[in-house]
Amino acid sequence: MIEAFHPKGRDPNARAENAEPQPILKVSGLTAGYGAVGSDGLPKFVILKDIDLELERGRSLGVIGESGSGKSTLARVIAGLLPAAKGSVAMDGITLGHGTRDRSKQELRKLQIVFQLADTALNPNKPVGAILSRPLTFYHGMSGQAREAEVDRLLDLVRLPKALKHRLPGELSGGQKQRINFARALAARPELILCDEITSALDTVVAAAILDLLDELQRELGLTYMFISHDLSTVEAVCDRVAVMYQGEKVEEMPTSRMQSGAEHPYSKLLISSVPKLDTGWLDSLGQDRTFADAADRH
Amino acid sequence: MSHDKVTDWTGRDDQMVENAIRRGATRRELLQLLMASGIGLAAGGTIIGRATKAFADTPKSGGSITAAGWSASTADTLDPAKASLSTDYVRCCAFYNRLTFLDDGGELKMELAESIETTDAKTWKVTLRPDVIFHDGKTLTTDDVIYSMNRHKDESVGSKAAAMAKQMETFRKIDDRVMEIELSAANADLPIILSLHHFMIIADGTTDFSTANGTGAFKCEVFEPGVRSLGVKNENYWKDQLPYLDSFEFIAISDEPARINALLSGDIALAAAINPRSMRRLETVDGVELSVSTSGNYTDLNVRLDMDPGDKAGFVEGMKYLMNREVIKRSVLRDLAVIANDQPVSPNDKYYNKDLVAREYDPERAKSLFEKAGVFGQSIPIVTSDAANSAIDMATVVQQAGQEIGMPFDVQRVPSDGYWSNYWLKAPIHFGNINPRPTPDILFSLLYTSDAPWNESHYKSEKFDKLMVEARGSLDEAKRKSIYDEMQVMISNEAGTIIPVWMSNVDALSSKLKGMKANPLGGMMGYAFAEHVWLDD
Amino acid sequence: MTMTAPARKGHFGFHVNAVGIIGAAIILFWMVVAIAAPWISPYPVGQIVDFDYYGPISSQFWFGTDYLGRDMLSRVLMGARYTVGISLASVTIACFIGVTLGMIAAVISGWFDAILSRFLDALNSIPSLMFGLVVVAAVGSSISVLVLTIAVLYAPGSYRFARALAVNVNAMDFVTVARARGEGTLYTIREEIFPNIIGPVLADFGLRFVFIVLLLSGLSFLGLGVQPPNADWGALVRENIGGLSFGAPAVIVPSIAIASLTISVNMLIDNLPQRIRDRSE
Amino acid sequence: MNALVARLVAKRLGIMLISLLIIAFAVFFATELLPGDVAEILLGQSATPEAVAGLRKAMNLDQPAFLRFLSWLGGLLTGDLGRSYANNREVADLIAGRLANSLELAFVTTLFSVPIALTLGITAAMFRGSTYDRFVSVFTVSVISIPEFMVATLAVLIFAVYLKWLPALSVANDVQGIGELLRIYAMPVITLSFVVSAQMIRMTRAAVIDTLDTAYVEMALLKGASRPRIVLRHALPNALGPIVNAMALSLSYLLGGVIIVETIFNYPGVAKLMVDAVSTRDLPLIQSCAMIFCVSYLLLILIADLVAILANPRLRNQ
Repeated sequence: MIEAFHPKGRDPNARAENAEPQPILKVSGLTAGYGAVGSDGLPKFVILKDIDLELERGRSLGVIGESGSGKSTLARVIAGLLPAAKGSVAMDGITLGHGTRDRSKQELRKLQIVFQLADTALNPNKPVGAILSRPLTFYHGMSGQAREAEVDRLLDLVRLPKALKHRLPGELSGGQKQRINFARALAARPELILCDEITSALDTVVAAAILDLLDELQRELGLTYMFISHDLSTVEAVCDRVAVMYQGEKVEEMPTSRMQSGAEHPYSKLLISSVPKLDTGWLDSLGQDRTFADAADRH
Repeated sequence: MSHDKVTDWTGRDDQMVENAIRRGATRRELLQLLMASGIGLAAGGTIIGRATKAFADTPKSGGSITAAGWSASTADTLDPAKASLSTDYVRCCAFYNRLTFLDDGGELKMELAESIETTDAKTWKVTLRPDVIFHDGKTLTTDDVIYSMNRHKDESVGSKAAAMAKQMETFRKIDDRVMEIELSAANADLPIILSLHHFMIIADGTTDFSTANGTGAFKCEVFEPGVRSLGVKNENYWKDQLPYLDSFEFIAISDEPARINALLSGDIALAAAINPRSMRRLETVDGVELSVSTSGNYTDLNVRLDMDPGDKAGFVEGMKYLMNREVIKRSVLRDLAVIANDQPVSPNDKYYNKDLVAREYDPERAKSLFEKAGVFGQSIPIVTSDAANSAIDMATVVQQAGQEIGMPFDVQRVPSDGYWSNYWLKAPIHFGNINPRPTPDILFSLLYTSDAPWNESHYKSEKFDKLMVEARGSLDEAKRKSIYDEMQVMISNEAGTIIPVWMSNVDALSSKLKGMKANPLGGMMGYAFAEHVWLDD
Repeated sequence: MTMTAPARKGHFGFHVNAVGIIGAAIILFWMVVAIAAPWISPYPVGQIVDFDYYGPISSQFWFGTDYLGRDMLSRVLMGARYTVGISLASVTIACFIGVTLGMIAAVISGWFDAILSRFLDALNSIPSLMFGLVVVAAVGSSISVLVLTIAVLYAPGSYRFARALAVNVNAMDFVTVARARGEGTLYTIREEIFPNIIGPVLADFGLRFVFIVLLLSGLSFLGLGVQPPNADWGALVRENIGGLSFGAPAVIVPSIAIASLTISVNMLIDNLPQRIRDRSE
Repeated sequence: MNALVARLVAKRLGIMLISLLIIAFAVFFATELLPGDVAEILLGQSATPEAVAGLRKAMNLDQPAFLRFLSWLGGLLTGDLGRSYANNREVADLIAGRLANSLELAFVTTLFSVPIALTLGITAAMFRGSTYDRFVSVFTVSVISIPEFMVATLAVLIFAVYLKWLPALSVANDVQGIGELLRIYAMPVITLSFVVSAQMIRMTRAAVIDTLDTAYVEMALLKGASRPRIVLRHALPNALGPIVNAMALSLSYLLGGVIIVETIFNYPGVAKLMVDAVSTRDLPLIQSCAMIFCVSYLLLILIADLVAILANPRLRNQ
């Protein structure tokens, strides 16, 4: 059953022939956390430690790790929602301000974030049309007919009927909500979309459909994704490369294709091996490495 | 409210008839009295029967009661010099004694003093009753009296009677039982002045008033300011048989309906100061009786003569004609009042000037007087407050009368909190409330002489001041009477104090509580009911 | 495209149900009375029209007479003016201040929130009686002083309530999305937070309205506000409470007036269009 | 987690101290604004200028008010609340008995009203839209629409005057046995419960409905959990924050706001004490009462905030 819905693995060479890929996102030495900033310039609770990342235009990077590993925080810091304590985030070679207020509207536009729970990501008191219109007005100054037409186009883009724009989010299904959620990000005409666990609240069939959509849109619009998930099969389905986070640090990065075989860091191995794949022996292999079995127990 | 229904009339009538019987009235006289009040012969007979029975009841000893006054606060005190609320007076009367007191007929009686004598009204010889002992066992001597009296002259005590005590220049001890009081000027009323509640006698050297050490009928068992006080019978009380009650608790319930409800539910035996508008409710209830006393309490409208608009000739007179006394008597006070004539000596007083009639309500005349004063049509502010009984209702009556002739009054209700220190005597037009005083001399010297501390309308007349000194020193009754008559006329015509009615005080009590009589010093038998009442079953 | 959407149907117009309409009608009725009172009162409010007191309902005095023998109908009609006017004005000001500050505090958070919250908490813990007395002593008494005093007394509660709601909404992802988009504080408050707390805020508004109607009578006894011979409904109940034991209309009628107004305000709010109260009625 | 809560409590207690200081100053200045001083008030109608001056001197009121305030504050640090101006007794003695009374009444009322409010609120939420729900909602609004003094007076009329079941006054001087205690507290508690329950019922209902609408409750429903179980295990813990907040606000009323109940039932509590203190301009007593109201209010909202934070993981991290 699970096998049937397992998304097809990606061909790592699908777009490899595009000449020198330029990094759209470059994260270097990123350190961030919560709480009051101490004398050392570091916040009280450091969540991210010295992260380096590069993401090439048109590619997808998966970020995996257990909950609490800092992967969501990473997205928030990149989006400017949580100002970094140290390090920098650069887009197309231009260093971005730490907070949203320090970034220009164009910089904000190019980078959009899509959240995990579509339920809370959509204002329940606004009709779909209004939700999609806002970024159009905000970033592109659109109004009237043009904006209406653009909303229709966006709905079309995420394969939803136009009539839906009069509905409130509460009147949509989970998958529809996630598509709207995504359409709102697209409304900005972004170049990079940070997807924070966008499929984890959906059931497998719907999730697969969403992933297919993402894949299609990436091809159509030349988008770049940073895909945060704890669900390896999702990452495997849409990402070119994968970064493994553990306790606030990036422990390893590798192409998706090498995930099953090439993981070197013991934590990555454990994480990858703990994905259920109708592998009857996976539980046994888990016990082989005591250290990470303990780590896993602590979740 | 009509007077032909006996049920409407009973409570007060019993009291009146009882008092008449005590004065020795015959049955015939009583019936005439009742019929004059509009009561039928048969009903009158019933009332007389009931009253006679009540009078004939013999007091019984024993039992405990809880009685409720209307106000209490953390400023409650057992220090007679500082007493200011009814609760203080009730406690003082229960725990202490005075040298003299006024009985329910308004007659002066000796209490701790055996005699008070003078030849010139200036030097007074006071002889104390022998064998009176304090609660702590100490015998009463003149030292205690002198200590008690001198306290009033000490500013740090903060005595309420300081102004009265000022004239008592020196106290000379002759022996343990005899002493002399030397006044600064002759005053024939000294024995009556000594009956004021503040002049209760405390033991020499007392400074701690967390409990009371007096010679009174009850010993103080519990005293919680603002909450309650409990007295138990003083077994060694020097008055024979008194008190009848084993113990008595006094509390205050400031909400009047709550006070009545507590009485009706049997939680308390006496609810003091009942609002006239509650009469209808109580008169129809079995087991509840009313004790009414018209004692000289009044609420007056004061127009200051030294401020605008009171300084304009004709304005004050206009206000006096605009005062609808009949409506105040009937509607505001439900007939528990007697129409007054703008001067402070009450009809119960032997010096009351009967020939001085109250002004009629005459709005047209008021209008022409206001026009003469040049204030007609101007909006005149009147300050009123709950602090003075019924003052808000009276203000609206005046306001309504003004509205009818086209004279707008701006009624300003201010908080009762702080009223006496902030508005009373200060605002150009305001209400005051004066408690009964036993003599015209006290009233005049407090309220109307040029140096009076509470000269409400800032009335100043040299002639008036001279007349008062003359009357005070005189031991000739007829002469005093004629001087006081003249002074009453002067106040009524010249002062800015408009006194519309004398207000009766009504106390409601359980019919099991016997022995309650009206007293000219105020409700609750001049606050001294505790030692006189008994429980009947 | 499968439609597994919930069964709830969307409302686009303002469909207020019958109960809500009744509520609105009663409120409207009292508002009209409040405006027209001086012209429809049969007697002047201060006039003693009957020497009887706590008079019964009669053809001459429809609502009987009060403790002084004044016409209750006239007093209730004029009372509407003060009760409706003052309560509505003060509850509106209180909620406007409270809700606005509450949302700002929730969105901005940090020291602004901390200081404002502590300050308003402190303000809230001062007993209202004391506050009222000081106000009268300091600035005297008038209707506008009364309205502002009540507004100040009730704004902290409204603030606390709105802030608690707004903090919850503020933690929602759609607010984060707006922030990531680069939206300003004002937009976030107006478009993202406010529509999501309006339901409970309105319910709170209704309750506060009721409390203010009742508080008025207490304050008038401090000498604050409505001056005699006029009185608000609460004061009418209070001054005639002695008539309760024999069921005098003088105490029953203003009580019914209060109840009719407060209940209808709440009826209207509880039955507002689904869209408004959807979130959290 | 515990350390976090402890830190938060410590921080809030610190802020509370500062708040108290601010309140003390505010109340002091407010008292100064009030016309008249204790000497004038005590002398009342006999307040001639000389008498007032004499009494002021005797009571040490001729010192600047601010110095007196500071010395009171200094005394407070050593646990001394000072002496009442009005009757020269220890403020601590005056307050102790009455505070105990107030707390007793508040406690009994809480014990009575909170379970009722919770039950009504939760059940109304469970059966949202039903006749029962509408009944509860109309009932709560009607109850608070009746002035408190009318509820109290009516209760006394019925239960004390006509039926004679209960005493009209609630004085707990020599109480014997729990039965009598119940009789004494019955009417004040009923009256107060009327006042405080309405808000709690409405907020409980609103908060529970709010959480019932969320996805994970729907999920639990799909999993086949029973309705009561969902409400108690899933919805209630999440709705706890706003509920406790409403409760804190309602209950804070039980100490300082019960003046009407204290008056009608002649119950000697702190609210009346404070009114007395204000009307006699008794600075040490006013200050001490204000501190009590403040502390209780701030403690209640601190508890409410803590519960809200512990119940809502999203807030925990902020």
